[in-house]
Amino acid sequence: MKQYEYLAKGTLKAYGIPIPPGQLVRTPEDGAEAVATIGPAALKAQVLVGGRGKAGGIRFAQTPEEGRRVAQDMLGMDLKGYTVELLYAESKLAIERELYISVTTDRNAKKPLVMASLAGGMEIEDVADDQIVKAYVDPAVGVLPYFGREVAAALGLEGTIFKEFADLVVKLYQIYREKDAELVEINPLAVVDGHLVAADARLNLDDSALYRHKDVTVVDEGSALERKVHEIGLAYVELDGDIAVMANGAGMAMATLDAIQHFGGRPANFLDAGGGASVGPTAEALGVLVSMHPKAILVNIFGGITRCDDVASAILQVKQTTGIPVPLVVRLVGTNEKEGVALLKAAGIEAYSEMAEAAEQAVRLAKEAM
Amino acid sequence: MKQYEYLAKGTLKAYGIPIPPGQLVRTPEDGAEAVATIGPAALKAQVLVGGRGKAGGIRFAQTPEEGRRVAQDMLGMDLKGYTVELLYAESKLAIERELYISVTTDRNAKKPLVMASLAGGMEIEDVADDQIVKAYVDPAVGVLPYFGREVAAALGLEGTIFKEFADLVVKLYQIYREKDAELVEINPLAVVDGHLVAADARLNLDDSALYRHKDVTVVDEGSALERKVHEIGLAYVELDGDIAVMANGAGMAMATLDAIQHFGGRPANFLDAGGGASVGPTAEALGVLVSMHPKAILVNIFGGITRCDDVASAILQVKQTTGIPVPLVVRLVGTNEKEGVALLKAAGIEAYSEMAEAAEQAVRLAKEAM
Amino acid sequence: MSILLTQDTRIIVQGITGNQGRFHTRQMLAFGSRVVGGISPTKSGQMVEGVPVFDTVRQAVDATKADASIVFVPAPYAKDAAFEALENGIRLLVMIPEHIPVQDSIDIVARAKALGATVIGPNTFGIISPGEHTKMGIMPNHIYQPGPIGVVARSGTLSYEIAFSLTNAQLGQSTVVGMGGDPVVGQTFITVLEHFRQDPDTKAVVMVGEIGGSAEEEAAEYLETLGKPVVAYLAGRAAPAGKRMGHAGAIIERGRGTLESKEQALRAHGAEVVTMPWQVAEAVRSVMS
Amino acid sequence: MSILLTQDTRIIVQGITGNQGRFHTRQMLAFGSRVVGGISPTKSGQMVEGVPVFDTVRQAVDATKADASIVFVPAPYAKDAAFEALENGIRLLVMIPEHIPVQDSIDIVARAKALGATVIGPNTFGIISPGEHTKMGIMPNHIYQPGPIGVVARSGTLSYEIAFSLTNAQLGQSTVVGMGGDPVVGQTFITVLEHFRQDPDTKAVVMVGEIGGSAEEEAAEYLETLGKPVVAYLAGRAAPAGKRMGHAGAIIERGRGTLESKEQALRAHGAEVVTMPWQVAEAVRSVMS
Repeated sequence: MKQYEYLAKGTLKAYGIPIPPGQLVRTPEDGAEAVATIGPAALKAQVLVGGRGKAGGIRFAQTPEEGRRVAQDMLGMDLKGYTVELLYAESKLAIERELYISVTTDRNAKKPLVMASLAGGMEIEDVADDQIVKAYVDPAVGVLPYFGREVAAALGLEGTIFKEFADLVVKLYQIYREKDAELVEINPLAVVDGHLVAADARLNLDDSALYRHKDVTVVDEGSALERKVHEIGLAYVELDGDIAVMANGAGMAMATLDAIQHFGGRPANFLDAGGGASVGPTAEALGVLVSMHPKAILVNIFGGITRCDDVASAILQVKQTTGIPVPLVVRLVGTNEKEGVALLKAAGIEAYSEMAEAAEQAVRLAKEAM
Repeated sequence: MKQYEYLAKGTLKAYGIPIPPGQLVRTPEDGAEAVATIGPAALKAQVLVGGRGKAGGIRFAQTPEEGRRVAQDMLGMDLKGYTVELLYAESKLAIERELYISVTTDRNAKKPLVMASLAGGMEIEDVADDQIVKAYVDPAVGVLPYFGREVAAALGLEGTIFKEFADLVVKLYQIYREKDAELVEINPLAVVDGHLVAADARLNLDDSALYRHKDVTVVDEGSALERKVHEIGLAYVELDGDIAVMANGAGMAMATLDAIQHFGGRPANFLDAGGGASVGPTAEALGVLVSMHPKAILVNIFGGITRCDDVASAILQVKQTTGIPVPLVVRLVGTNEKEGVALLKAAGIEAYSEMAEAAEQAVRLAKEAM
Repeated sequence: MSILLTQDTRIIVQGITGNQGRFHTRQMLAFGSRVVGGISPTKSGQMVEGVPVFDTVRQAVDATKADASIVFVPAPYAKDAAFEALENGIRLLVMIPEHIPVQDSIDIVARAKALGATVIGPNTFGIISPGEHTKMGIMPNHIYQPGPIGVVARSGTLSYEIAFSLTNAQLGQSTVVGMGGDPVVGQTFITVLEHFRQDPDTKAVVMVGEIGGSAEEEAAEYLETLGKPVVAYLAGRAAPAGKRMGHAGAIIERGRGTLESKEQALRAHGAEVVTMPWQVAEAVRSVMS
Repeated sequence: MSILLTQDTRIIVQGITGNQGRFHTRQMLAFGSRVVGGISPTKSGQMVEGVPVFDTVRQAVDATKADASIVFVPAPYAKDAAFEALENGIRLLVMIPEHIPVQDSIDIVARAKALGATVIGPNTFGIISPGEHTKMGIMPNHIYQPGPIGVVARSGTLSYEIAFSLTNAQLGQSTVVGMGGDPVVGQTFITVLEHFRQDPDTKAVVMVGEIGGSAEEEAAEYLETLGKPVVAYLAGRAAPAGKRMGHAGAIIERGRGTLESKEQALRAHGAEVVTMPWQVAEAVRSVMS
């Protein structure tokens, strides 16, 4: 779960990492007041889209009056599909140098990874490998101060900046570890007046660990529909096609999208109905798919823990209540396959046993519906 | 550093371990109010001496009036040489069973050690070995909940008590680790109404770690003189003899006491002037020895880091300011020995080079002074 | 005839008295797994499906000489369960739960490595060796059959799909291993492939991968060491960047973890890469002939 | 000619630019120790007593191939310094500081054990091998001379007293080891005695112990394995119970850690126990003849 910039900065501050003076702006008056308080400021849209600056999501104000005007302009604006509801006004910095620092999890090493670079200010993917210092953390040891000094030394830092940087590595790892972060990144890590300041920050938290961080502000960056399905407890991603998809298992769901694309169709969504979802949530999820008004719906089930008769019951439940006014293609194999297929057949729905055939048929029906 | 019972209990409570209702009593009125609030209570003297109960340091009160009277009696009383200034009134418990649990450091294993027993209520040293469950903690892993369950299972606990006990082991280790404890002990760990309650508790903290626990109440259980020397930063223990002793290094100081005893004398104190103490503190410490009015003073220095001329200067400084009105025996060898011996000689003090001779002479002079 | 898991493996079930634990204990016993004990604190003395229940792993290991454990406890308790197993001598640990915090998985995997233990998962369907008539996992029993094909997958249901298609094509399996769908899991393709290399009865391997991470690229170079034919199928070519496709690990982040580079790397080192799951069985048949 | 520390040992000094670090670097160099580098963050490029200073242990080890380190940083930074040394390949670590929190020492000692490193201290005067002309520690240089006697002590100045008395009696030392005065230290009498057992040039051993703990009792049984004559002197017979005699480890607690049981155990296993420090040299001469 990504955190808004102002939340990320608040966390840094709580761990003693210097951030520029800043305050939240919810109204044009807030904008004026912010500039009056902190002086010439950048007003930054608090949305979780990349390339925020280029899209007009960061603007500057020299005076309170300008702050009011800019806030007025920005609040409510559309930024890559997201409505801007909140701005963060932050003091403009006289930046001498820009560094980069992050802590993340390296999947292959299965360890925390500290990355640092003297080439701050651009995406780390765009920095040449030999300009990046990488240091793996032994989770049994953690990050003691020496580790920070080693990174600082590897970057060739000296004096005050060496010490501040070494200290910052320790704190950043504490955030990563104690807040269950997937990524905590300061970029650019600015040098202002000879001291380090976190000019911009990213903080992505581990969804699975939210239960032990009751104080965290939950940010669901999804669309309204995505949030609705997430509340049922299922994984759901909106796509831009017209064939709605439900499958059980994340891999199966991905493969189903691939199959639709393979036959020339365009999937409307990713929906993992879970490894063993029961009738209720399955029906609810299917109801959401119907509400999307797709050109066709493809249900692809390989029954392992999931029972085919449960899935059939869920389909029939939706059919009998809200109705399914679009072409429905069902592929149903595995546990209790016979019972499930029989249930559907009794309701006039033919089930496929081959995934390829079902996907091809769904694509065909969606094209016919155009 | 030992903590008073009420401080230990406060720490347990902060970690979610159940303690009986209790409150501090500083005046007779407090005593009445305590019994009015928590009902029939034990009033316990907050002093750090063993065998407090047998010495009259724990008394009971059924009514507020009795609470007032008992508090009146106890406040100001002398308990094994300590004046009682504070009582802790605690609700009387209807105890069904008494268990034992502690976490401490095992020096030989160099690891934390959890000890538990069904035979609570007596000193663990008096419990037979086969009645004690010992579980060593791997510091790289710490105490996870399973560890508590293993101890509970080894004790043969069941049901609610099993779960509460297992949970308590985890919390007790957290206290041990996070508070830098040398010992955290609950004895007896009472079963009341089918639940665990910490009826009595000990918490000894690591002096060396106090710098990272600014919130801890510092309890110096030493005498006034001991506290004075501790403030100079030196290790000092009052003994009941009449030959004051200063030596450099803890082992040397102990050996010096042994030597005095060997020759039939009785040391008045243990004083480690440190491995490399400078003139100032050494003179201060010597001043304290003089103020004790001993029958003789023995200074035993093996100069390694300590310079013999520094020690001689300190002696001369005290001699010239407060004066040294008791027989003084100095043994001085090692670094800058010649310079030191010469300095003393010029002031009329003969230095010994053999520890045995010096100790014997100090004992002889002390006996003559009687 | 198999890797990691054989008929001699003595299995305990952590969380045996929960719904999942009970159900899958029955399924494992039905498949032939040697389930010798279960763990459920304060429930020692009970029996579940004829299997004795213990309060602690220590007691179970003492009583049954178990050397493997499958964990069904809820995610917040999974790290505790894993450490309990590891610290008490368990050397094959299957972690079924999903939604285990990544920091916990990092700790589990690091500790297992220090102790020389093998972790399968977390967020896995487990491991099954059809010819040994044993499994530790939640996969359906009926879709497998003994044979020469090793399967290693990141995803559950998709691997069932593929295993079943192999079975239907008379291509039985030596062992099927689910690595798990989380960002940090105990195994890599390489560690599992190395086991398959050492198993003389495994004649070919199917890799079932997906978007996210770079596990497939890392494994590609190893294929030459493996020295056995490999068919790879990776899911997620229709997935957009920046969106997590169900698995915590299945996300194309900042341009990394796309299928293109994975498939390219695997092909470059000799794997037969197919693009749809129903093409796997035929590809296996062709690489084996 | 020595244990643990030889002329080949390549030593770095952590905290070399502090007063203590500077002073003892000079003393060590004067004794012949091969001090190849020093650590002081942000001071790399400086020289102290002709020894190059580095920002980190890693840089020092890379540049000098050091394999041993002596730590002089203040106690609150000692754990950090120790881990920096251990994680960068240092395998002989001498921890001079006193007042290191016990929990930190537990962590240091556990980590060293996991990595196979030797920790001397904390709160030690160090280790000296007179015949090898090298020392890592703060002991005065002039009181030692090469010879066949191994000395292992818990206490500093007292060990100087005894070493000097040995030297004056023409009984030179192979190696003198200070275990340290804290409750938790890297060595036990047994681990040090085992090194002396393996050193053919050590003909007899002097143990200098004290009240507190049970290290001496634990070691007593080992004396039979040692197979070399042992003289033991323990300090603290005049110490009262419950009072800490300077060293954090020197306290008779709840009846444990008294001299009686220590001396009895040592005698029972063949040690010559003397009760005053000035009796040690004569006892050594008698057990060696």
